Amino acid sequence: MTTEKKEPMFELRGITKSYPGVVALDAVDFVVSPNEIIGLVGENGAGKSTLMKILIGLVQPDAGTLTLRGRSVTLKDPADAMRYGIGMVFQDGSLVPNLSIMENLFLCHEIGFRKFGFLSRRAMRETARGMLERVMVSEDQDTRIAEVTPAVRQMVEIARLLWLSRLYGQANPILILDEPTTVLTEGERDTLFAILQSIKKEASIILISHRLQEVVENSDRIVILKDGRNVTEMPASGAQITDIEQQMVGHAFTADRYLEDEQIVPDDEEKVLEVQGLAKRGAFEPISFFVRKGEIVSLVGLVGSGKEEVCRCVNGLAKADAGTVILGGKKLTPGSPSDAVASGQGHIPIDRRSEGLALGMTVAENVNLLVLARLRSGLLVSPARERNNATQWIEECRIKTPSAGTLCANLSGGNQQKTVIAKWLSSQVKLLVLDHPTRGVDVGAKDDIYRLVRKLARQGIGMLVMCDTLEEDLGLGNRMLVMKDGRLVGELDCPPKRKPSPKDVIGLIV
Amino acid sequence: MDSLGPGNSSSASEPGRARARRLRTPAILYAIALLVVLAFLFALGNRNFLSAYNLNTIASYAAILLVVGLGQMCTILVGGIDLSVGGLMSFISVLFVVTVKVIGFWAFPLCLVTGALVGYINGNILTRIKIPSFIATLGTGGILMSLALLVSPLPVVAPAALYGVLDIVNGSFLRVGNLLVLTLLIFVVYYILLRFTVSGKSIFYVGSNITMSWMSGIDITRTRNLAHILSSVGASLAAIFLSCGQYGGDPSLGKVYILNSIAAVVVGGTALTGGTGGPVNTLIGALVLAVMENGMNVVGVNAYFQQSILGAVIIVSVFLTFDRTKVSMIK
Amino acid sequence: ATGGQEQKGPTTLAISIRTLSNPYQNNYKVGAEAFGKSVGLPVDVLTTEANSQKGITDIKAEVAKTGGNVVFFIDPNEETDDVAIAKILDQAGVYFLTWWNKPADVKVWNFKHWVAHVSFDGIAAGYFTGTELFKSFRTPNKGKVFAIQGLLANTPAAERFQGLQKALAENTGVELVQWVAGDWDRTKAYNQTREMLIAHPDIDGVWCANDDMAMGAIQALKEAGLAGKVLVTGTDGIPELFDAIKAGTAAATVMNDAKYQTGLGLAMSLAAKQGKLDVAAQPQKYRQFEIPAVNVNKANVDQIVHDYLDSTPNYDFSNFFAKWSVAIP
Amino acid sequence: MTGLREKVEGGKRAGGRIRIMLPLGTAGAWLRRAGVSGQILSLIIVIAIFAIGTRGRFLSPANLQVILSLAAIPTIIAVGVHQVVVLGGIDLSVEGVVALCVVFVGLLLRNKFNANDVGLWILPITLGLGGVAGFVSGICNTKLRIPSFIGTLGMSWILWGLAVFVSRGQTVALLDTRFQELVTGTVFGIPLIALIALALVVFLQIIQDRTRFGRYLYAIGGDEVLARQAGVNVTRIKIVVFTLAGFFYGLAALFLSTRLGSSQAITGNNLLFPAVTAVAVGGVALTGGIGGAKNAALGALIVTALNDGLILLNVNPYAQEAVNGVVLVAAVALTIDRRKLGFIK
Ligand SMILES: Nc1ncnc2c1ncn2[C@@H]1O[C@H](COP(=O)(O)OP(=O)(O)OP(=O)(O)O)[C@@H](O)[C@H]1O
Ligand SMILES: Nc1ncnc2c1ncn2[C@@H]1O[C@H](COP(=O)(O)OP(=O)(O)OP(=O)(O)O)[C@@H](O)[C@H]1O
Ligand SMILES: [Mg+2]
Ligand SMILES: [Mg+2]
Repeated sequence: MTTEKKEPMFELRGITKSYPGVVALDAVDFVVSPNEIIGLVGENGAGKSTLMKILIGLVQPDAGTLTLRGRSVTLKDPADAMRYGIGMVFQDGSLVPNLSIMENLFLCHEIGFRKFGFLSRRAMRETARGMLERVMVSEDQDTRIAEVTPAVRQMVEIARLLWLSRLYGQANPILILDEPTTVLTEGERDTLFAILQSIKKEASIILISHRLQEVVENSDRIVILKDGRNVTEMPASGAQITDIEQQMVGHAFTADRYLEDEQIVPDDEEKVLEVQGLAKRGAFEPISFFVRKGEIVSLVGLVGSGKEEVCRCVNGLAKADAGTVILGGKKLTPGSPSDAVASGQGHIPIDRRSEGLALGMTVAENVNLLVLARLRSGLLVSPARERNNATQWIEECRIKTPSAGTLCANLSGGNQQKTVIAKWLSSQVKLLVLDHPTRGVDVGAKDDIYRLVRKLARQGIGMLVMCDTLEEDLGLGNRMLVMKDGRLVGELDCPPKRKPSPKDVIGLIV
Repeated sequence: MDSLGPGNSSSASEPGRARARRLRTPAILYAIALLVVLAFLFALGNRNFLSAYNLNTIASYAAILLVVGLGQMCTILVGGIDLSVGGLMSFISVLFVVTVKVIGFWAFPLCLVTGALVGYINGNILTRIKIPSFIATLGTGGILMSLALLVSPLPVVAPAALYGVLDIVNGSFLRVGNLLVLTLLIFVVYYILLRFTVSGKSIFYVGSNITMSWMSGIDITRTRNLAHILSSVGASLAAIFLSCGQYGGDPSLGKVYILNSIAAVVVGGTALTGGTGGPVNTLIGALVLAVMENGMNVVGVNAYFQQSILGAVIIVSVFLTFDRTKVSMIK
Repeated sequence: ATGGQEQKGPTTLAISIRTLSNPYQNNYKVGAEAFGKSVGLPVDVLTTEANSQKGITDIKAEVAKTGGNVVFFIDPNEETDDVAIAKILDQAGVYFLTWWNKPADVKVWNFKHWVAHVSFDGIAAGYFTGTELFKSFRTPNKGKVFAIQGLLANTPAAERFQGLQKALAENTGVELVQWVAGDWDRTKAYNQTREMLIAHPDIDGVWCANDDMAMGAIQALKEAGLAGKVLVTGTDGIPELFDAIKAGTAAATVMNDAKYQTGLGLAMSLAAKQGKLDVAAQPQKYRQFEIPAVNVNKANVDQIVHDYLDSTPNYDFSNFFAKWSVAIP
Repeated sequence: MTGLREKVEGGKRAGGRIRIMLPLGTAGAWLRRAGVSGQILSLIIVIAIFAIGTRGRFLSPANLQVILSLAAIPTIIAVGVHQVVVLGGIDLSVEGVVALCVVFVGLLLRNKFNANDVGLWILPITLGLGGVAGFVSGICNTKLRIPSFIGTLGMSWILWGLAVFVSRGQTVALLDTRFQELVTGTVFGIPLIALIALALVVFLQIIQDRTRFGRYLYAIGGDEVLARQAGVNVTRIKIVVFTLAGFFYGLAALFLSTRLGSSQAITGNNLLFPAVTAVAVGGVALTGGIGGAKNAALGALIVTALNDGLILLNVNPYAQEAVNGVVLVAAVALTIDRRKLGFIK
């Protein structure tokens, strides 16, 4: 790698930004050179997203200077940044739900399609089709974004970025991808990195991810942020993941990442969840399985394998056509999440912002949601108990927040995820369905989550998990259920230290 | 590229910290400041503004706005709106006076139960038939208006023999009007309900994120029905108070309260998008409106300009009271 | 509360009316100001804007403002407001007179400071305009009529409609084919007349509860080419309707002289306050009474315009009961 | 795919998705895609009920003419309001803006009150007045960050007060009849004013469908924060929308006063609720992002047809509010596309 010798493209010096109660960035320096991929890593709340938002003009820094291509600039807004050739894929998605894929692709940059002031739909369609093919999206371009999967959204965002970088013809555009891989499958991930490597020839790319493996493999240079300050940077070649982790979090991690030592052997007799002959037309065929007390069962399969729909039926979010879900000996009312929750089932959803949190409410309010009845003294909910419960769980889950009274909307993505987890953990559940529990969570937090999961298992809580990676599925689970095309095709035992290898499983999945 | 020295970085964050503190000043304080300033200006204009007699006048006017506002607030907090308060107040007003002639004191519980039932129906049109609350309550409001005219096409006057019953509201105890005591009681009940009970707190969760609430097992149907019941009960109470105060029922009494109740809620800083705000906000909203209404007359503002000034003041008031940190977009 | 205080300075003349946005009500203000000027006292105007509670509160604010040194002319938003207002003003020791709206079984003489309640006869107005309208039919007193009421639940609206019904009862040849509520709104009356003309193209006359709505109806008839053939009536006496009578598109109206109303009301209240009128000593027939309104039709419209619009009448308020016509029981 | 769609629809299986299968083949498909099939259906139902109830009189050319002519002004107002609703806000300033514009129309056109006569200049003057009012509302909403509900309500009160003050509560009779002819005239039996309204609707609909402005409008309605991230100049679009709304109210004011041949502040009364109702009945989601000019126009048409039908049927005026209420709820039950709304609020 010869990146060090190049003239810097974009230089940020002494960037400082504070929010009520937090200093998100404290005199951070950041340099982007041409034709490189920078891996930007750091704990949740380290300030990565904030720094990037400053880079594209969405957030104005309190102090600091920006020098782009040798000239000092101020970026008014994202549109402004776009004209300078800086674009970003946001961590939480930035496509407008009620517009179609095509409309989102070109939103705010339709100039090229104007004919007598009107937009030429035909020209837009053709361009859109080309762009979507490039990122291997087969969806109709007129589908509304609200109706497509997160993976498709992610790819559409990337397509949009690619197209924009071409549109403005700026030499060496800067493309920012904030945790682009969290919702992608392995295959999609490979496609993405192949695309990134190919456009690196004409662009600079900033890649933020909590999957250090892919950062190390795909970037040229790694920059580490901690607590809103520069910690260090290093060339990616030869970088050690453990070393990076050490720098990010401040301590080293054990080799036993998934705490397999603590994996318990569940009692055969006590089944928390029993699913019998559950079926839903068009989604999955009759399926039966069970989860025992303290057992962690991971459910794997490709997109469309039906595993998600099975979980939705178990949670009561969808109604199955046939079959029963029995939780702790009680038959659940189909299609009633409140019955599921009341019977002791918890659910950590994949989309925390829209399904997991009340963003406009405080961390404490979110954490306490499920246990209000327990926090009563007499008939009324006691504020003191509320405060205690919230503080206890904020500490327990190591949520990084200025106070229990901070609005959830102001937490970093990872800390929002921890808040959702805290919410469910604080309620006394018998069964917890974890849909990608570590999505967007940093290594330290992941560790915390694994620790919590093990602790819950010891307390006898059964868990049904769908993880970000197959390794995680294998590492956490006592048992693995494999689904394919709506059917249960395999069941593997995963005893500690003698886990099956990912290769064994992939054969079943695809 | 190591981080800069510690001295440098801490000095860089100083202004940030100051800003952080400033932003945390609760909007409520601005609102109270606004009230104080208004009161000061009016008192400057006419000493009598602060007389016990006049403060009592302001309080009685604010009381009605507060009671109907507290109800309206519940539907707004849960993410909806209640436009049926107008029709309901008209209906309850005549129903109350007509029934008080027959069953005396029992008209109070009868009307409250009727009101609650209307709220329950409103709620169910929203939650079961799935008609947006705006339309559902616009519709039921019309129906209630017709019902009011059916009960009595013209204002009905309570016979003097019944003043005793009506003075449960109009009378006073130790020189404090019963209306104020009752209103205070209602305020406390709504406050406790919304802040310290599970059902009440659910209103905020549902208003803030209904999908999440549904998935977290909150009974969103029940919560939204409850919000509508609370709204209708508030409106019914206000209608009863008004009818007592006027010793008669009036089938056109409610119309002005559709907008006024929403205004009281929103002027206090509760967001129409739901989830943020609360009883204290509504109290402030009602007080701002009442102080303006009264103050402009006490200092003798020309009748031609009163409406305009009120319009300007509610804008200023919301400019100060609205907590923009809690809503990502101003709609 | 404030009544007992020693009162210095000039007494304020206050009027509480519905709104300033309509010509009839606005004339209350004009009349009050003219009277105020004649006695050299300040005038305050309060408007209810269709909100009883606002009306009552504003009256209390005025009492507070003046420290009780005030007299009132009040056109209550609804008749149900009267008792509350009476109790408030009686307690504050403030003399007042009400117009238009009063519940039948509430008696003025039960309140020390309620100088009087005066009204026009709404039934008579509706009766007069109705009979005038019937006379204008192609075949007089034989045909179909359409009625646009005011705001439902409003007492004057109901009274005028009662008057129309009295006229209908006497003229069996006339059929009321349909009535609607026009809410005192000109645009609404216009829309309703156009729609009604589809249902009853053979209509002979349109009776309206006030002049504003009558003007809307005339406009709709004009568009249908029926103006002058199908006549309209109203009540209030706004200049436009006088023009319409002259032009032959309207048959009649009843003029309520708002300026006289406020003048008389304030004069009586002021006299009571200054001790020139001993309220308690007045016979009951002088505490609740009607005065005649001015009936206007083609025959006298020019004279009325000359008397009331082209020149301001010289009102004489020395004899309060000069126009007294009948006691209200 | 299915999974996510389910999530979007979460928790509202009961109320049913009434898929309307119009026997029109491609036209039916187009209607469905355009998001007006439900409105057309309820319009057809309203028409059918009244046609039967009045034994065909409701469908007579004369009555259709009346309906079209009476629907025109509510349409113009509703179209003005609806764009603000699409943005996710609400515009309550209608009555105040119309009142002030009407008063100025009365005082500036040839009238019985003073010697002014601005003639055709009245058009730019009223539009300008309405536009300025809308612009100020827009500034309130975007720059002062005041929720549109209060900003426009305050604006309405301010302007209403001004209108009453300027007019001193008087009615001014207009002598200039040029505009009146424009408003009352017909072309091939179709009221001219209806054609003007139609032209405005079509024009705006094309703008919404086919220009960048339209795209941004819906992007903001869908999610303002995301739209801003994508680079939409949210402030500018919002101000433009409020200003446009003001233009529409100004135009409506001109038509209202010239049609009645008179001008008074209270002409502005009772315009707000019918307009908002029309917008909602037309299928414009009050949560923003859904529905266009055609929806607002259809809503206004439905509401007008309803009022007309109730009069033709001679429904007891005391019951009219109730009938209105029932029909309103029923119409919306048919028209709104619950699939697109997520949880009904
Ligand atoms: N709008 C805001 N208001 C208040 N605080 C904020 C806001 N945005 C970010 N913060 C705070 O700034 C800090 C940095 O947040 P940022 O989102 O940049 O973290 P991150 O490194 O991207 O974390 P993650 O990996 O979890 O996405 C956090 O403490 C966060 O709580
Ligand atoms: N091609 C593959 N190679 C290796 N592992 C795979 C492959 N496809 C899927 N997996 C594993 O199977 C599990 C399911 O992954 P996937 O990303 O499809 O989850 P998902 O929940 O269906 O995705 P999403 O909801 O984000 O669309 C994961 O543990 C993943 O690592
Ligand atoms: Mg981030
Ligand atoms: Mg996945």
